[in-house]
Amino acid sequence: MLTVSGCATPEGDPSLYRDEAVSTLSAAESSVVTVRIVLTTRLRDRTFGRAADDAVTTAETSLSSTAGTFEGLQPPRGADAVRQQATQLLSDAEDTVAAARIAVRRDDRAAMRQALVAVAGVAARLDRAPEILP
Amino acid sequence: MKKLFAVALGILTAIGGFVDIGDLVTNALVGSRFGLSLAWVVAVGVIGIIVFAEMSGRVAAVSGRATFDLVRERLGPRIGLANLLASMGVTFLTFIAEIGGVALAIEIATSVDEVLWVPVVAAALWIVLWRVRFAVLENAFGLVGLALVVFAVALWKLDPDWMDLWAQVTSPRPGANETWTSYSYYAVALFGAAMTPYEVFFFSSGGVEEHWSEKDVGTMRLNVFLGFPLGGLLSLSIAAVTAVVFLPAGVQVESLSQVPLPVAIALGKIGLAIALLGFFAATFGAACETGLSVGYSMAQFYGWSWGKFVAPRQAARFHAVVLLATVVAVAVLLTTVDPVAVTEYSVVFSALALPLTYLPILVIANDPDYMGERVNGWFANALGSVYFVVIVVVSVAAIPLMVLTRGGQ
Amino acid sequence: MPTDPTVPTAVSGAVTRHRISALLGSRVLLRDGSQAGFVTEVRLAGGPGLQSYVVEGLVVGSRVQGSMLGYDRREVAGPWLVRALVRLVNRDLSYVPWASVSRIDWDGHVVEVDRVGPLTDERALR
Amino acid sequence: MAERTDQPGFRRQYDAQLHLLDRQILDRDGLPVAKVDDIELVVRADGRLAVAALLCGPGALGPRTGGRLGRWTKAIWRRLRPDEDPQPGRIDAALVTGTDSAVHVSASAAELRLDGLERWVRRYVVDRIPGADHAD
Repeated sequence: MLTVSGCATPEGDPSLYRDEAVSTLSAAESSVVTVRIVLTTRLRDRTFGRAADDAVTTAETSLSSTAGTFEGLQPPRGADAVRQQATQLLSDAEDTVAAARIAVRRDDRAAMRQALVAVAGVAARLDRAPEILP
Repeated sequence: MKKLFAVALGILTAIGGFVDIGDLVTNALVGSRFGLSLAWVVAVGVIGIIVFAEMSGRVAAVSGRATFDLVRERLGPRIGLANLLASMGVTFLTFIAEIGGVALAIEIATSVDEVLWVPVVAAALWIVLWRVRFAVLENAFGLVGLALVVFAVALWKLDPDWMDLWAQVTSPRPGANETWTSYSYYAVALFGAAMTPYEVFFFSSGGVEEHWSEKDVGTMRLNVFLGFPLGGLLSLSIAAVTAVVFLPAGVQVESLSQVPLPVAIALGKIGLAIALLGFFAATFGAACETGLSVGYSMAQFYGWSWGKFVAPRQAARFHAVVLLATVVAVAVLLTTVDPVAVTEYSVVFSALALPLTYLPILVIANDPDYMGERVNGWFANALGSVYFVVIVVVSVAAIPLMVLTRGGQ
Repeated sequence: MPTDPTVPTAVSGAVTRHRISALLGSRVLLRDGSQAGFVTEVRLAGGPGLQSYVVEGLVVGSRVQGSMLGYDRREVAGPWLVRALVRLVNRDLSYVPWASVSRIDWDGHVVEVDRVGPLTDERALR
Repeated sequence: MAERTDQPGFRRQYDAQLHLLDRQILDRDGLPVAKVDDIELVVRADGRLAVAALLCGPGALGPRTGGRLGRWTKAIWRRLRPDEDPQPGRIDAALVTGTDSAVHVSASAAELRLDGLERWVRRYVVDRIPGADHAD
């Protein structure tokens, strides 16, 4: 009876939970793409190291708060697959963005190039998330 | 050169309205989510502020009375006090945000956390408000704020598909994954930014500071017809570059650090440096504008002497209010509140402050007691009346839209 | 000559002082006890010299107090919309010349009058 | 705009709320002094109510603001005042020389003893900061 009478919240309704996952991943994509643009711009030496560092750090903070909010949601029964894939994608995104921030702050061009490849990869996966999520 | 300085007041006023810290992010955000489909709102807002700034400037020139002086005279002490509290809400919250905004601009250049810069910025700001002459203040920050023209240069350098941009301008509706409620929320936010009450407080009080008299009505109009359209163009160019760079990439602007990125892409380090200089000058200028407006509103409501054209000793209460506002602003910012978020709350206050500020201006600009023969012509009255209806509609819609979209999500 | 219409309240130095704000917003009662409205404006006349001005009459409206934004009586050129709005709000204004004021209760904020006349537009200013 | 005559621009008729109340008062040097927070009427020998003075300051404005806020301002003001039954600031009607967009009076703020708070803030806050006498 509880589930039937439960009000329509992401934690109660699987399809709403999936919508929440999609919008979280879209916000995560926005942060990751920002990092991609900053890395590209920095590698082409068209921005200062400090400005790049500040932009990547801000994006990293925003991404972790977005991810944290979603991970804190209680998944309704039957939505575990969605949660598993979404949180996996989010933690990959956080790892690559963290790597990018480390590279930018060290101004290590090789590491930045590597990070750019990883960031672009995650960005692409995030972009396809709405289709590939179960 | 003299002519250029003569319009510094108009430019600084417009900068404080169109591209202060809240608007820098909002314009960029609007560009990254709605492209240029909200450009018409900026145009409507520019015409609106021109109509009412011209009226309040003319009243100040002909009768020597600044805007907040009139608010209480026409609306009486009770409604006048309500407007004082509401407009102080907008002006003071924006003042806090501007100090934070200057610190944010420095953070981008130095990547040292913004909170550490706040006390330094506030001290520098207060010294400027206390000692620096009004003319120097408006020229320095008004003209240097024009560095933001670099966004227009960046747009041209990015060589966008101009036809596509024009198509966005001429299709005033939300894009694919945007709703009409968030579209309307940002329409209200952009219109509110264009017509923020402290612009007319500052512009009219600035006119009294510059000892305008009836013969200066021409200079006043030059300020209005040059300054505000320029402010509108700056905010549109910020939206345009983010529309070109961020919209296709699916990036939604959330922080000031993302705003100058398109300029870096287009113009490299030089462009970025100029943009950051523009951020610094615009937010510092807006901080001066809102800081002084806090003092102007209080002093003009209670009838105290005010203004920088007299020695601080002769406007003791005015300067004490500005000093107190600066101290409280630092205290609030040290709680590490996000300066940009602070401006979002001021939307709530502007819902009440907008009509209560612009109605007295419209009425007094027609009163021979104040204006002699310089009363409004039919054109100013027609436009003023139409815009007053728009202002009432916007002020009624502001709070519900803010609640519905939870601050524009 | 109307009977002494005032009830002395703040007596200092054998001169009775009142505040105009006590008059503004007072209830206006007719001789038969019915309420004619509220004092929304106090018209002064006299000159030269502000000290020579006396209360010439009271403008009475239905609402307690609302500044007329200056559009009440004088034909002020202005936006038709605002004028119409203010006129609508204050459509039932009337006027009580001083001679018709029979008694003012300053503390109770009540003014008793013999009759209430139409509000004529003020003569053009000087 | 202000007629610098000794009569108030000799306008035959005033509407108190419209033309006088809440208007800015300028002293003889054109400096803002206060607002017309209320007007004092006096009962003349012939029973007419004559304008005696302009009243300024929280003591006068408080009641007109009405409601809680009005009572608070008046209560705070009363507590700050040293004298036992504080009266609001008073400008004799004879000192008014002209009215236009403001009310002009022929005395200075100091002479009118209306600058109590201004003087207090000047002594304890503003004068302690260097540059307090440097005008624009």
